[in-house]
Amino acid sequence: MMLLFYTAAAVAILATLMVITRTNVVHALLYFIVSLIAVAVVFYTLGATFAAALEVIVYAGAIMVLFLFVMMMLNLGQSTQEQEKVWLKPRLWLGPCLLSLPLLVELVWMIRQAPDANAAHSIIEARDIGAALFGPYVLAVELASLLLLAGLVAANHLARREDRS
Amino acid sequence: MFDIEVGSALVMGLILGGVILISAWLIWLERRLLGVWQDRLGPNRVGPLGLGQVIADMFKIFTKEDWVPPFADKLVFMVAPPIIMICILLSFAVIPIAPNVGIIDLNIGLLWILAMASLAAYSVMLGGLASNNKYALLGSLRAAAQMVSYEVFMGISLLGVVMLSGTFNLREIVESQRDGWYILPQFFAFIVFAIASVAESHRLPFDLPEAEQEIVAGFHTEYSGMKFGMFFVGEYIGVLLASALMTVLFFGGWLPPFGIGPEDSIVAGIFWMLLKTMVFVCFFVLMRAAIPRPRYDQLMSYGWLVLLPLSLINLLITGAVILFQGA
Amino acid sequence: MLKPVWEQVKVLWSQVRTLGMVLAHTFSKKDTVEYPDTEPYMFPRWRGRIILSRDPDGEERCVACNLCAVACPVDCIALQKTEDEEGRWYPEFFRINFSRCIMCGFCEEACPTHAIQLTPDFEMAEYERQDMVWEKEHLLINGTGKYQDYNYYRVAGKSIGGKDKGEAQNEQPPVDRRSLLP
Amino acid sequence: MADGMSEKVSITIDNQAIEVDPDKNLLEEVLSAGLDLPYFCWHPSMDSVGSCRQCAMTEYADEEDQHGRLIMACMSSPRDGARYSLQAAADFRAEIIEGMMISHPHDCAVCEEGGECHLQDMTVMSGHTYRRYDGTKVTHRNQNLGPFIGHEMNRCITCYRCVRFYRDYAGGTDLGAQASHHHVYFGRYDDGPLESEFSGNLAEVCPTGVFTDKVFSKHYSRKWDLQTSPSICAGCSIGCNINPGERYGTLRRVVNRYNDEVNGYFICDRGRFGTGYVNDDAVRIRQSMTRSSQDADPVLVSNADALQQLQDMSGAIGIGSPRASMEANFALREKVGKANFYAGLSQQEFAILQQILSIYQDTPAHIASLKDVEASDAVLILGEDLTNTAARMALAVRQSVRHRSFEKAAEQKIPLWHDAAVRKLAMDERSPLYILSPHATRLDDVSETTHICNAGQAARIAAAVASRFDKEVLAPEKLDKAEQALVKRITASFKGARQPLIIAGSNSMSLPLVQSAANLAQALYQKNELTQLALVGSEANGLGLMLLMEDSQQDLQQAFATGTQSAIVVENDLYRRAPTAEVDHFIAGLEQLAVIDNIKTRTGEQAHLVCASATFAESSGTFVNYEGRAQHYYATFKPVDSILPATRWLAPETSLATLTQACSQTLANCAGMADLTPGQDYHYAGLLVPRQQFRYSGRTAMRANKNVHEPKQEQDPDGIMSYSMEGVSPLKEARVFNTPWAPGWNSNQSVFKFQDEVGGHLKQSSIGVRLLDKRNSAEEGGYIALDSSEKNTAFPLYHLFGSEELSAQSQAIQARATSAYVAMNPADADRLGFNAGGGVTVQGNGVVPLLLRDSIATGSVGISVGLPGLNVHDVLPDVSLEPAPQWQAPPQWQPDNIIVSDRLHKLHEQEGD
Repeated sequence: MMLLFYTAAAVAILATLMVITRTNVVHALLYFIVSLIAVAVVFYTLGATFAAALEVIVYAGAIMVLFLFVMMMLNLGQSTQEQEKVWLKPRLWLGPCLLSLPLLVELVWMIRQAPDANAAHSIIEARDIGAALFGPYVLAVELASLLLLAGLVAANHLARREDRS
Repeated sequence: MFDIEVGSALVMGLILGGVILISAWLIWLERRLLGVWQDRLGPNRVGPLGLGQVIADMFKIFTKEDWVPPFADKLVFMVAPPIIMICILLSFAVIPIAPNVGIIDLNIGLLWILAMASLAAYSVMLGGLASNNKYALLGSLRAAAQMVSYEVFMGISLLGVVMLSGTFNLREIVESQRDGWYILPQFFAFIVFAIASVAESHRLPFDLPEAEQEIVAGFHTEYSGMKFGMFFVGEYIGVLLASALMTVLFFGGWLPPFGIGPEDSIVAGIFWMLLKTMVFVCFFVLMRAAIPRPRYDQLMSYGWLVLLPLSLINLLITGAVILFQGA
Repeated sequence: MLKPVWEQVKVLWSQVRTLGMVLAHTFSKKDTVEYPDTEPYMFPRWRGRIILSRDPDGEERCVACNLCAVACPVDCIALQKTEDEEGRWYPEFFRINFSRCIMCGFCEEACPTHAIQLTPDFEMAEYERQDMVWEKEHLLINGTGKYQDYNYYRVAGKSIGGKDKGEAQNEQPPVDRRSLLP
Repeated sequence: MADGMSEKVSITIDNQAIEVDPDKNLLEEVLSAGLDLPYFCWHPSMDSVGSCRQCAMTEYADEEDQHGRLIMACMSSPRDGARYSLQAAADFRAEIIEGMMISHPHDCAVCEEGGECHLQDMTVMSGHTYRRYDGTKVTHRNQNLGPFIGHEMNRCITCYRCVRFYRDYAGGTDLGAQASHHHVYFGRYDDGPLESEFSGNLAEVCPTGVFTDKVFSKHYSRKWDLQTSPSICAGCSIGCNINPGERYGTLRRVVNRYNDEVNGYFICDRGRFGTGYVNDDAVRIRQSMTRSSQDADPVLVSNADALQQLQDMSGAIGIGSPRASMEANFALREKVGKANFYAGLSQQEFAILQQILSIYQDTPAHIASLKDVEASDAVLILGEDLTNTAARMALAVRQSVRHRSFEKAAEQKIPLWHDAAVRKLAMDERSPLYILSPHATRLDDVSETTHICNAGQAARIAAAVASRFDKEVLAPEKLDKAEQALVKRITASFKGARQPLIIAGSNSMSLPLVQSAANLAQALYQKNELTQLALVGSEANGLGLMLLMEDSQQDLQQAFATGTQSAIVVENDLYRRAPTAEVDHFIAGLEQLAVIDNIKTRTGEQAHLVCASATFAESSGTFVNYEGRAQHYYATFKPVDSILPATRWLAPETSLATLTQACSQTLANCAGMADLTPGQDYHYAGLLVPRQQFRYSGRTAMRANKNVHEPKQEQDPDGIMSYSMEGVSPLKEARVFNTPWAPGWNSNQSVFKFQDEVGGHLKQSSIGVRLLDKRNSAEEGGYIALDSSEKNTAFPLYHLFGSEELSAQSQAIQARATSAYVAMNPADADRLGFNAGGGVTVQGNGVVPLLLRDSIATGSVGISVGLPGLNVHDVLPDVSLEPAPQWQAPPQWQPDNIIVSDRLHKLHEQEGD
């Protein structure tokens, strides 16, 4: 199980690196999907099977599809690739990288501090998640669903054809 | 004696091999059935009953020039076709064939299938996008919108079954139908699921991504040879998967109808499972033979304005009933 | 409230009914036959192999008017007019490149003399494409084809051997131009 | 024909307002406005008689008028502000055409006119689609009208166009309307060839298939199947615009191509029927050959070898030709160098042509185009037998005499388009036309006076007339009383004329005649600035050859005198240009003679290298006509591979366009040639100009008997035209305009759709460039001193059918041609002891028949030119004849009707009796 975890984690990190260094947006997106799936595997090895499935269904399967959908409409060509190449010059990313380096160090340090939890032994069932969502977190869920409903209504309003009289 | 149990290498090989063989053979079945329903004969020249037609077609498709258009995004173009094959074959891993026959008993089996189905959408989208062809692009745009939309109600419609059985595990769902198939309590869910699965596998009447009268061949316009073959066979595996799912979720899987014959025999289980699945496969073919393709906006508004409310209402009622019974 | 639901039910029912009707075709008779084993009946107006026919007197019907050639959408007909000593027009050569022919039948429709006709024969495959080029001697048959009685030169005003001026259908004898009688 | 432009008036047709010219008839203006109105009897060159009743329109009296009244558009002048309708008269027109079609035979499939038939177009346009009449049809017997024109009288709709053209326009006498009511018949009294030199136009004038091109019918193809290109007739120096059509690799026919400045709607029969040689294997050279010596048998060689041999001929002299294009002659000049380039013309012809060129450069008078000739109202022809040397100009001259009738009509306020009324009004009154000729001519029937005299005397008469206009011109002596009276009459006519015209030319082979014509024009110009001068040249490009000579004196005799070892001759038969003995001597002295030609000639038979060159139909190039108008012709079809255009033999690496450009840059007078074509890189939206119509049939079958795999479409390296049907339609962009076609107008009548107004300029395509049109009135050349050394004992006699080298090789022309002869006045024959009907021995040319005619000037001998059996250069200028009493006329020798004017002359004699 640990082997699987580390492999998936490595794939996730590598794929994410590839995402930010690709100039071709479609390729970047492909790597992003790979990264998401790898993260799903990580979830799975940690026992969060439901989260793993949702990761794939929602992020990899729906949101990324919408990304791709938009990209198809944008008619990206050689010029955007050139632009991306320019943006990948070191003097553009070196500064932010140096600034976030302390954050990384902090993160690693904090993870090192945390107790070594081998979560794989405690599988979290869908039932547990449901109970948690509609138990302690019911308010958050209802608020989120209200927000989503508002979004739905707004989208419907925006997409409505004006000339329907 | 061979080791017949879930997850054994033999079973795994038999199931995956069988799925691919049956899917390939479905091409022949579909052509024959279309012939029957259109008062024609269908392929009957190669081998007995024309069964060799599939082999001949495979030979043809393997020996065709495997061409990559010079204007295509080569990497993505090559990656796209296997995705659909892999995703759908992986879905079969969680399908219970008979008692003790299956590849894996996953506790999130149904979610697994939904996840794989949503990943399969990439195959079509990337294939169309990488082809760098306007018809292919149009096809994949349609595919993306169609699959993302219909995935929603497909998932919602299945929740009724999940609520009734209380599990995502498909084997447990089958077991929970011993008292009665879910087709009765979940009739509307079945309707929604059946329609959505046709749309998911973009088969006629919902084959808008490859509507040849409008956009040549849609997303696979530029594909040829084995790469086209993967799309082609992938579609038939999809049909098989959808049929198997309907069987498992609504028609009691391997369980015999009306208690005919032994309940937990592996052979009888495989027989009933296959028989039920084949009926649905034939239904798929019948739909292709009979129903014309809707317009694109009709497809979308039908999904969002009819199927979505229907599946939500179904979910609501199911939940209410369970709540009422539980109380 | 119920009306849209009822509409949807009707739509669904229509689809189900369609499925049923198509399913019923399982038991209907097949329209196709297994061709090389069973010879299908070919209707007389089938648009198959093109022939050149003769008029009821046994003469070539074709007058080389070129209308078939110009009507041909794939330009696969080429011919050259010539005439005999007595003024009858006929083709010096008449060539159809069947490897280009699409059997559309426009030539037959265009023909003012019923010379060019399409026949029910469709078995025209050749191993060499060159063999698909047919000359007049291959095309000309010894019969009238579909139109038994028509003889263009009996209707046309031009005089030919065996038919002088004024001898065609609905014609008066030639005018004596030196007479002033009405 | 109306003089000047009058104020436009505005009328309304079917609620559409158009501006029209009130001096023209309504039909013309309706068509000019781009509307479709059916018609038959009207013709833009022959105006209206109102006989067919097809062009009916409805005219409304005022705004309130709902019913209107029927009018015939061709017989109505547009009324300012009036309201008309085409629609309202549609039923009437449909009924009229139904009546016309009652006896029309079911012939379209076997009719040569089918597919380009005005009657078909008009029937469709009028909406008559179904024949209700089921009674019997009137039929007629046909006549044999000779080798040119076929006759199928059943098809006639009695529009009278044929006789109006043949008799009224072209002056023919042997075609007329006969019988009455529905028996009306158009034909000759008896079978026999139509005598007019313009009979071929009947095929184009006739709106249906009564008169058809018999030569074309032998190898008939529909109009849409012909591959055509704009071309120029190579038959004489007029340079008529023609439209040759090709099918299956052979030239099928030639039709007129409209050019309002030159030939208008008509061409002569030599141009139309004289191109059969292009297809004749017995005549053409189709493969290059070499001979080891002049008597050896020829050996075929490949193009590459022949080109190499031509390349190796350094130091050769080049002999050009008046029948080769500017580009071919120029390429030869470039190849051998200007100093070694000789015009392939006899000393005498060279001198006259050079004189003509210098006159054109100096004269203040306007050089007349054929349009100007038609517009002239007093004409003097000096020695040139126009009908036989420049037939189209004779037709133009025939129209010029009608000015008197226009004047009378204008006095009576009769619209000039009212043809029948205008002709009736004038009866036999004509504008003055004077002909000074050594023999009777075909124009005598419309001339005021035809004075039979030799060239010297004619020159003196012209000089006498000139002296009456300008005292600087010396009045000649030796004029008798009759001649002095004639001089007085001519002078009076010219004084009263608005636009006088003097015509002479090189074909009379008399230098003083040309000089005195120029003097007369110059003298006349002092009094009238509209004075016109037309000097007919030799062959298609005689004047063009002179432009290439640039004042050097290098004629054929000079070439013979060089004593060169090798020579290249381009498209020229030296035996037609110089005395036989001199040519023999010259060729015998050559070690290497290369002949580039398209037909077999006597020169070619002795050449060491014969290169097969392309005819006008297979190559492109430029001809300069008699008025200095450069006109480009485009290859109609691609010759077989072994034939190359002369330019490719001489300059294999240079494109034709480059040669044309080089020509225009190098030669002083040829700058205009650069603008002749739209340019080598011309295209319209990426498309070339198609040679084939969009209906062109049989593409995938015409070569399938040889190979079913279709070859790549042939490319034209020289041109902006493609050998295919792909390209831009002339309706869109007609910069290069070949076959007129417009929707609903399949016949040649559709040309009006391409004119800016009916009978006007073509909208887009080139009418040629007049190279010498740069008047520098500042320095006028003085009068030319007449060359008095010329003897006038012999004069040339030309035949439209036979005298021209190329057309004479065509079978259709040969059917109307005769063999060589000598003609003289019976009085002279008596005096010299020649027998009537006997033969004469001509020096170095054997025995030829002798014709005796009263109409020949005494003291002169007429020598036939170009006919087989006699080289006119052996005889001129010193003729020596001996009686050949033993000579027996061969049975095919028909002395009647040999001189074209014979029959006419006989008619005059009969009237005299």
